[in-house]
Amino acid sequence: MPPIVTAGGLLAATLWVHLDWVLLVVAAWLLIAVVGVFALRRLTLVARVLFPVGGAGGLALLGIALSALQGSPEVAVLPIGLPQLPFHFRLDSLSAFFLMVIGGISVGVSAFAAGYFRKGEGTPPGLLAFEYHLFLASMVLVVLADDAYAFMVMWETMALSSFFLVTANHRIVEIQRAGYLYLLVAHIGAIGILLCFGVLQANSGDYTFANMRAQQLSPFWASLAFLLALFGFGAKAGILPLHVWLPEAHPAAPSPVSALMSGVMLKTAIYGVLRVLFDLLQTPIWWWGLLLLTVGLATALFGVVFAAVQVDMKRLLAYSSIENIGLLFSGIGLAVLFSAYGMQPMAALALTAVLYHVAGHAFFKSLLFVGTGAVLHATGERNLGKLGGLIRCMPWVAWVMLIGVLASAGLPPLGGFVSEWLLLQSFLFSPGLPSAFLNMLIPVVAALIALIGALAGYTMVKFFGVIFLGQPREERLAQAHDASGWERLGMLWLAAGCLVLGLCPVQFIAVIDPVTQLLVGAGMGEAIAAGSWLLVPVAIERASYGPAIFLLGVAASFALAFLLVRLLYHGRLRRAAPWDCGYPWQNARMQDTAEGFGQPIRQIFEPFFRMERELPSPFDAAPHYRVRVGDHFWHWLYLPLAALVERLARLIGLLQQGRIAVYLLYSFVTLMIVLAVVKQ
Amino acid sequence: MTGLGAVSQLLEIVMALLLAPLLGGWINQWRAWLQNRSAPGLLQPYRMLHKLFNKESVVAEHASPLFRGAPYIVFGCMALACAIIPTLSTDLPLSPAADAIALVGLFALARVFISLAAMDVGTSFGTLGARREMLIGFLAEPALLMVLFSASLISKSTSLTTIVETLAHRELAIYPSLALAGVAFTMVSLAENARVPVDNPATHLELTMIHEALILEYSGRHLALLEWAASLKLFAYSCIGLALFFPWGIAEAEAPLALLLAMPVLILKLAIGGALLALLETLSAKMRIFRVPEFLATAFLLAVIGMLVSILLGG
Amino acid sequence: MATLFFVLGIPLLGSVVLALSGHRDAGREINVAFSLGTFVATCALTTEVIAGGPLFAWNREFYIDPLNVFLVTLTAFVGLTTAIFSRPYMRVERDHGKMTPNRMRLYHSMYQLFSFTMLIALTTNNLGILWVAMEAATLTTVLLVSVYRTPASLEAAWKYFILCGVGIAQALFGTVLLYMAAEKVIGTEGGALLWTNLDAVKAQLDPAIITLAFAFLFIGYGTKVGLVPMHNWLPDAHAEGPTPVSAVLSGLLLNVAVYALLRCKVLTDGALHSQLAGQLMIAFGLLSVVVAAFFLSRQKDVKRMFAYSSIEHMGLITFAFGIGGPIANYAGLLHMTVHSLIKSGIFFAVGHATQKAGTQNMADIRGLIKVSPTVGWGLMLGSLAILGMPPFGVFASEFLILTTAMREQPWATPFLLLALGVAFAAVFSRVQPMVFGETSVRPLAHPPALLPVFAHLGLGLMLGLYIPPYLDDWYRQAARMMGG
Amino acid sequence: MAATLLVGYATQQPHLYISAGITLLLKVIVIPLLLHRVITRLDVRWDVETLINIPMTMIIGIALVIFAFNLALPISKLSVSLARGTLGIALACVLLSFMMMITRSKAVPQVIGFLSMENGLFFAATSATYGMPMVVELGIALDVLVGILILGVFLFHIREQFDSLDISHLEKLKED
Repeated sequence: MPPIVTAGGLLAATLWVHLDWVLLVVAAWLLIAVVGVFALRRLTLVARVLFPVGGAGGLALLGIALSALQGSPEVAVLPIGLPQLPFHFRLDSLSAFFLMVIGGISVGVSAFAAGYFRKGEGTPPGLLAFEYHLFLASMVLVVLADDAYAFMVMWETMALSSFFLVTANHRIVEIQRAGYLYLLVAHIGAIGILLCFGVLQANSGDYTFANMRAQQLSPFWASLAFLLALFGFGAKAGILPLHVWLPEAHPAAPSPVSALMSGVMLKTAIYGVLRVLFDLLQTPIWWWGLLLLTVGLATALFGVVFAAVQVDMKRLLAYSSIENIGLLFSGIGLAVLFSAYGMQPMAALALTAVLYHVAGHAFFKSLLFVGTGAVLHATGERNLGKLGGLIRCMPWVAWVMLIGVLASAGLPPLGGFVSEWLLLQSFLFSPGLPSAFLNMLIPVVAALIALIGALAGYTMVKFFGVIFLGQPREERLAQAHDASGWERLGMLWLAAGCLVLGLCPVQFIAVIDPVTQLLVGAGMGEAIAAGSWLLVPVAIERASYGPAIFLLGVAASFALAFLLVRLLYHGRLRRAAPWDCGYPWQNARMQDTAEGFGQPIRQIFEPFFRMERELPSPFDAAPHYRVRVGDHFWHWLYLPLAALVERLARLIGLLQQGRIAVYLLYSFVTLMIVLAVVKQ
Repeated sequence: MTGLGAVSQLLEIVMALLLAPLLGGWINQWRAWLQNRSAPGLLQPYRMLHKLFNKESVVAEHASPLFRGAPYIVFGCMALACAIIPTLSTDLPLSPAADAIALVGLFALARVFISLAAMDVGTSFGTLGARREMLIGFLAEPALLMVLFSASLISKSTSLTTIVETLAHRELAIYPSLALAGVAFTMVSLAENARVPVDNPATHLELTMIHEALILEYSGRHLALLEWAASLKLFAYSCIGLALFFPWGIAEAEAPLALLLAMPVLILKLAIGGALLALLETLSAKMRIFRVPEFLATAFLLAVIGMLVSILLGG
Repeated sequence: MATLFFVLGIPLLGSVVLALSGHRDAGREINVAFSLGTFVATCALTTEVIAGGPLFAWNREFYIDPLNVFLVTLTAFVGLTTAIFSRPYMRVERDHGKMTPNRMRLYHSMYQLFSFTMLIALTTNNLGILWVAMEAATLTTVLLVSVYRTPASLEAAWKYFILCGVGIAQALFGTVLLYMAAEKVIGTEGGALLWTNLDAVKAQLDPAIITLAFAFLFIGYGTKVGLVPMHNWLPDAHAEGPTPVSAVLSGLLLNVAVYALLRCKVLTDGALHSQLAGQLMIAFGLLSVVVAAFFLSRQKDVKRMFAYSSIEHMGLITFAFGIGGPIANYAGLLHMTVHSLIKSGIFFAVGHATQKAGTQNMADIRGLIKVSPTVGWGLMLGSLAILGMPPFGVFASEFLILTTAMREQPWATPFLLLALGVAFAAVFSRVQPMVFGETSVRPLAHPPALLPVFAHLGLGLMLGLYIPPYLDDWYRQAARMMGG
Repeated sequence: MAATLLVGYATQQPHLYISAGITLLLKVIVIPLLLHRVITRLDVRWDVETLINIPMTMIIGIALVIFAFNLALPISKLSVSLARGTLGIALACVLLSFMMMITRSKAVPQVIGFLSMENGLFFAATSATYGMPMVVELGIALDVLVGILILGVFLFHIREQFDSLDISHLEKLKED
């Protein structure tokens, strides 16, 4: 599908049109997808050729996107779509930023997938390759789309292809159900987005984004569009209370797919919110920010608390994704607040934090998900209670995962910390807001963010510690094999991303600065102008952070301590059995479990959970303890909703009770009513 | 970076490394005196470190490199923390690398590593300790952050040096926000440094121990590093407290004389602080582990209220 | 004119020939051949219209314009593919003993006669003949629905006959009233039932009579469209007849009924200068969408479920035409086209699936994809398409309808959102386990006819991504004609 | 039929005579004969079984007639035709037969209701508009004839399947 018509002012003159190249990558992915269909069951071809080639495409995309970030917008129109509404594509900085994320992640995940799909997953490998590359291509086109129709088509294609990927192993009923829930929420969300576009086009019948930008909506319609967008994109992102699909779908999917979904697909929802709020609607209203902030924080807190008590490693990560999405939404909310009060530089700071976190989360969460894939393949086990001690038989995976875990826990000097730092900084600047009420909210919000960050650390320690440390809880774990070459390559790439994001914030912010310029008309000028290794958002007296120096400091202390100890004393070491607490019958199953690790959280945040406990009594011959942690939203919102639908359906079903006389009566009464109505 | 800056930076690190165990010894002495016991020597901690360094390190058979590396990392973190907290001078070249938020992150990093290391061997106590340590961490960390933010809001900066400079130059008055923050900070410090009433550094009672459970498997030089790191942490917390609430006497840039004066002032402040800590520990009793979250949540709330007050009252 | 003769003559001849020879084995092939002939003839007619514009025939009694020409082609096309599909389908039914030679003859003959009546209804310019053809279509399909002679099929056919007969009688009353109004303006000799004449003078028609006439026409043809609460015949007829009949009922008959309603609406709008017709259509369209969605969520029988889905879509189409305006009308026409293609495609897949599983009960059909990936994927993709998943054409029209409704009738959108959500949940939760998972079906002796399924899905897909210029042009002209 | 003749005579429209002829043939001869044959063959005993009791039916019927005339009133005022006011009668006839179909529980009365509805329509067609165009009339007549034939066949099938013509047997297809 090479672009036929490419417009774009000056750019037409230049040979280097980024958009063409991006579309070329998309075309290549689609081609791979088609090849996949024709090589349905040829595993070697699919795994060793198609996926690596797809990964190379991702690398190309990364490069193009990086160079396109600084460029001016480019547009293209494809001759497909609706007659008066052919697909419009536009590459501006915002799109380029998300393309960069998609490209960067797809390199790692594709490389990993090349090694991952070993045995059939229930779906022929060729079909998986088809769906996978279609998924990638549709995500790229979502962020490129410049009219509502193209956007919706790509958005739903994305949902559909990922749905089929999620249900790759469709023989398992739970997986089917998870996929169903996912697609249902995605579809209802998509209708919300569609209605949002319906508002934005303002009855002009022109669905291009250019037209939507030009429309001046009244506050009522603008707010309606905002709420619909929040609902639609929120359903995809997994904000409260639309998150229920996420912890089901992510564990069900094959790990590379979970990685893509969590790392990239959720971000397309962020893209959508940014696009609608800052680009299409342009003049935000302050309470939007407040709403976003509230919803975001609630989501984040909910996500992290649930993550802390999970016992399935992929569910844990899924909840952690919910947490991160919540943080992103609260950051956007803050940006909206600032922007609504005309404090553009502050809005830029908050947005930078959001974008940084988008990239950071993409890398570390993908890394963690593919890592769980490696563990899953090696052990066949997702339950934390049956893992343990894998660092000894899977050192590669473990050490690379450690980077992801630290980044995810928001610890310096890795990527997750930078965004958290920026976010907290922007909160500290918010007392400048001209509303006393909002200012009072700030400490509470900042405190919550700090709490969420700390809880994320708790969760990640549990995650890494229970899987990789300690002793294997099952005999057969000792035979677990380390990741294969392709898998290692993919994981290393993603880990490298985490490190780069952690250590080079100034450089990275310089790269993404055009995005904030585009969205709020302000950038992080001084921070980049400093150009050093020190990140200075406003002024050096106010705040600064230098992760490289930071790392150097820790490393130097580490090295010095090590050398001095060796020099002044000795390096003698003796291996011995660990202390058994005077109880020689201790075994690996007596280690603290994932449930145990989550126990304090369960206790402190008890109202969050819907817990079903089975406690043993002192007189039980074979005592057993079980706790099931449920989600209140299921019981308070979704089950009543489902019951309501069913009751309504039963009521309406009474209409059709089989008697022809009654049917005739319906027609008769209807006729009477219509006649009476038209008589007026 | 000025020459004097480099000197003060170096001086700070060295002083922290040297003085930290002494502070521990001082507190132990006071505790003994207050409890009518005969006190160990002031230099007892140094002797212990020396002994431990000399000893051979015994490591569990299946311990991973993480187990062996963690003490160094923890030690490195604490050393860096002491380097960026303005104790003697606010003219610190390393300070811009990490502000108040990064300082909290640094403590968190150390905590995560020591917890992971504790889980590595796979004994019940290690994991138990890790869990408790993280539990304290996730409540204490935000509380500490809030305390620092209260100060940040006054000085409009998260940079530690700026905070201290601003606070030192304000006229003497009662600041309710700082008072609240002070109480919160004290509570957090007690928890973070494994002091009574949260933990008892002097006991190995299995059901209640936190810090000791974490390092149960360590011996020899690794244990020495961890002990040293723990004392560095106490030192760092003391210095934060002094810098935030009693910032007078800390030298500023281009003031060599003040730098010379700063050292005895600091030692004096630490001596008083240590004695007070010992008093506090003696007066209170160890609380049940299940009460700890409540204790910390109180601290957290106090800190948040402090911040609210500082916004509402403008300081 | 000659082409039109062939378009109408071939199916009529076909019904006669098959009435004589339809019981033989070759009957199935003859059926296909005549359908093919009809399709070729309509293609010729289409090219003629593309080249020469709208045309009249036979004393202006017949009229081809942008509104009906694509429906004629669509009807012939679906007729052809359904005939192809019914070839292996009916062979299996014969093997199962459900179809005796006599029934086979009746089936084939009526099939062609049904095509004939559809084509008459579409091409005629005379509203009276339109009514006659609609009634005749009802009669032929009644025979088709009851062809198995089982109690259930008899019951369904009886209900179908009585309800539609009574319904369509109201339409006749409406037609009479229309004639009465027109006669005052045009006079008895001037062809006062010819739609083109009426259209020319619609502004002068008496509003009081037209109002009453439209009420009757709306109830009459609305019954045939399957608008709630006159829809009760529809699920029964779809579920109990042979699957090819379900396919043409959903794919063609409903469309033609909508077509009839549209013709009447144009006249009413012109005469009344008010939104009455549109408002009625919006109200009943929305009611149908919502009620059908809730019905969908309690179905057990696969064909019945898709019948309700047809009601839902007919409601959506009616809703769209009710909104009016160039975009909504365009969307309505597009939706008619793609719904017809996709829904009949689904019925083809469903037909093969039910034969493989030996039941229409969805709980007993499991894991089609394992035994027959093509049928499974056909059903899956078809269901997704009908549920409004892009890039299928149904999505394109729903996109236009919903976005327009958001600004024109914002109060209706929550209901639409609810209904579409419930419908999606209902259909997909049933189709998914039918297609995926462990299997319960067995392979059949005769290979399924997959060409029709995928031809329909392919066309439906195409219309979501690319609408050919002349088709677009027709839609546009027709939309304009309807007061856009 | 008589009305058709009358209107035809009054307005000197020859095609109405043909129309009247068809009506005569169909409605007076063919259909009654057919129905009679069906009824004798099926051995139907005559008793009116309604779903609502008869007084109630009467009251509703009267209300319907009033409603119908009320509806037709504005139109009748406009009408210049000889049969002014007949539209109301036709409408009432249609509505009443509709009600008859609703209230009868056997198949044959339903068919008769159906036929009387058609009659009302024919009446409307001829009286209010001097008759529809010929081709349409023929088509309608054919449809009605075929329809009756099919109904007749159906009655046999129903009898065969259910041993009765009570349509309460035809209530199996429903939502449950």
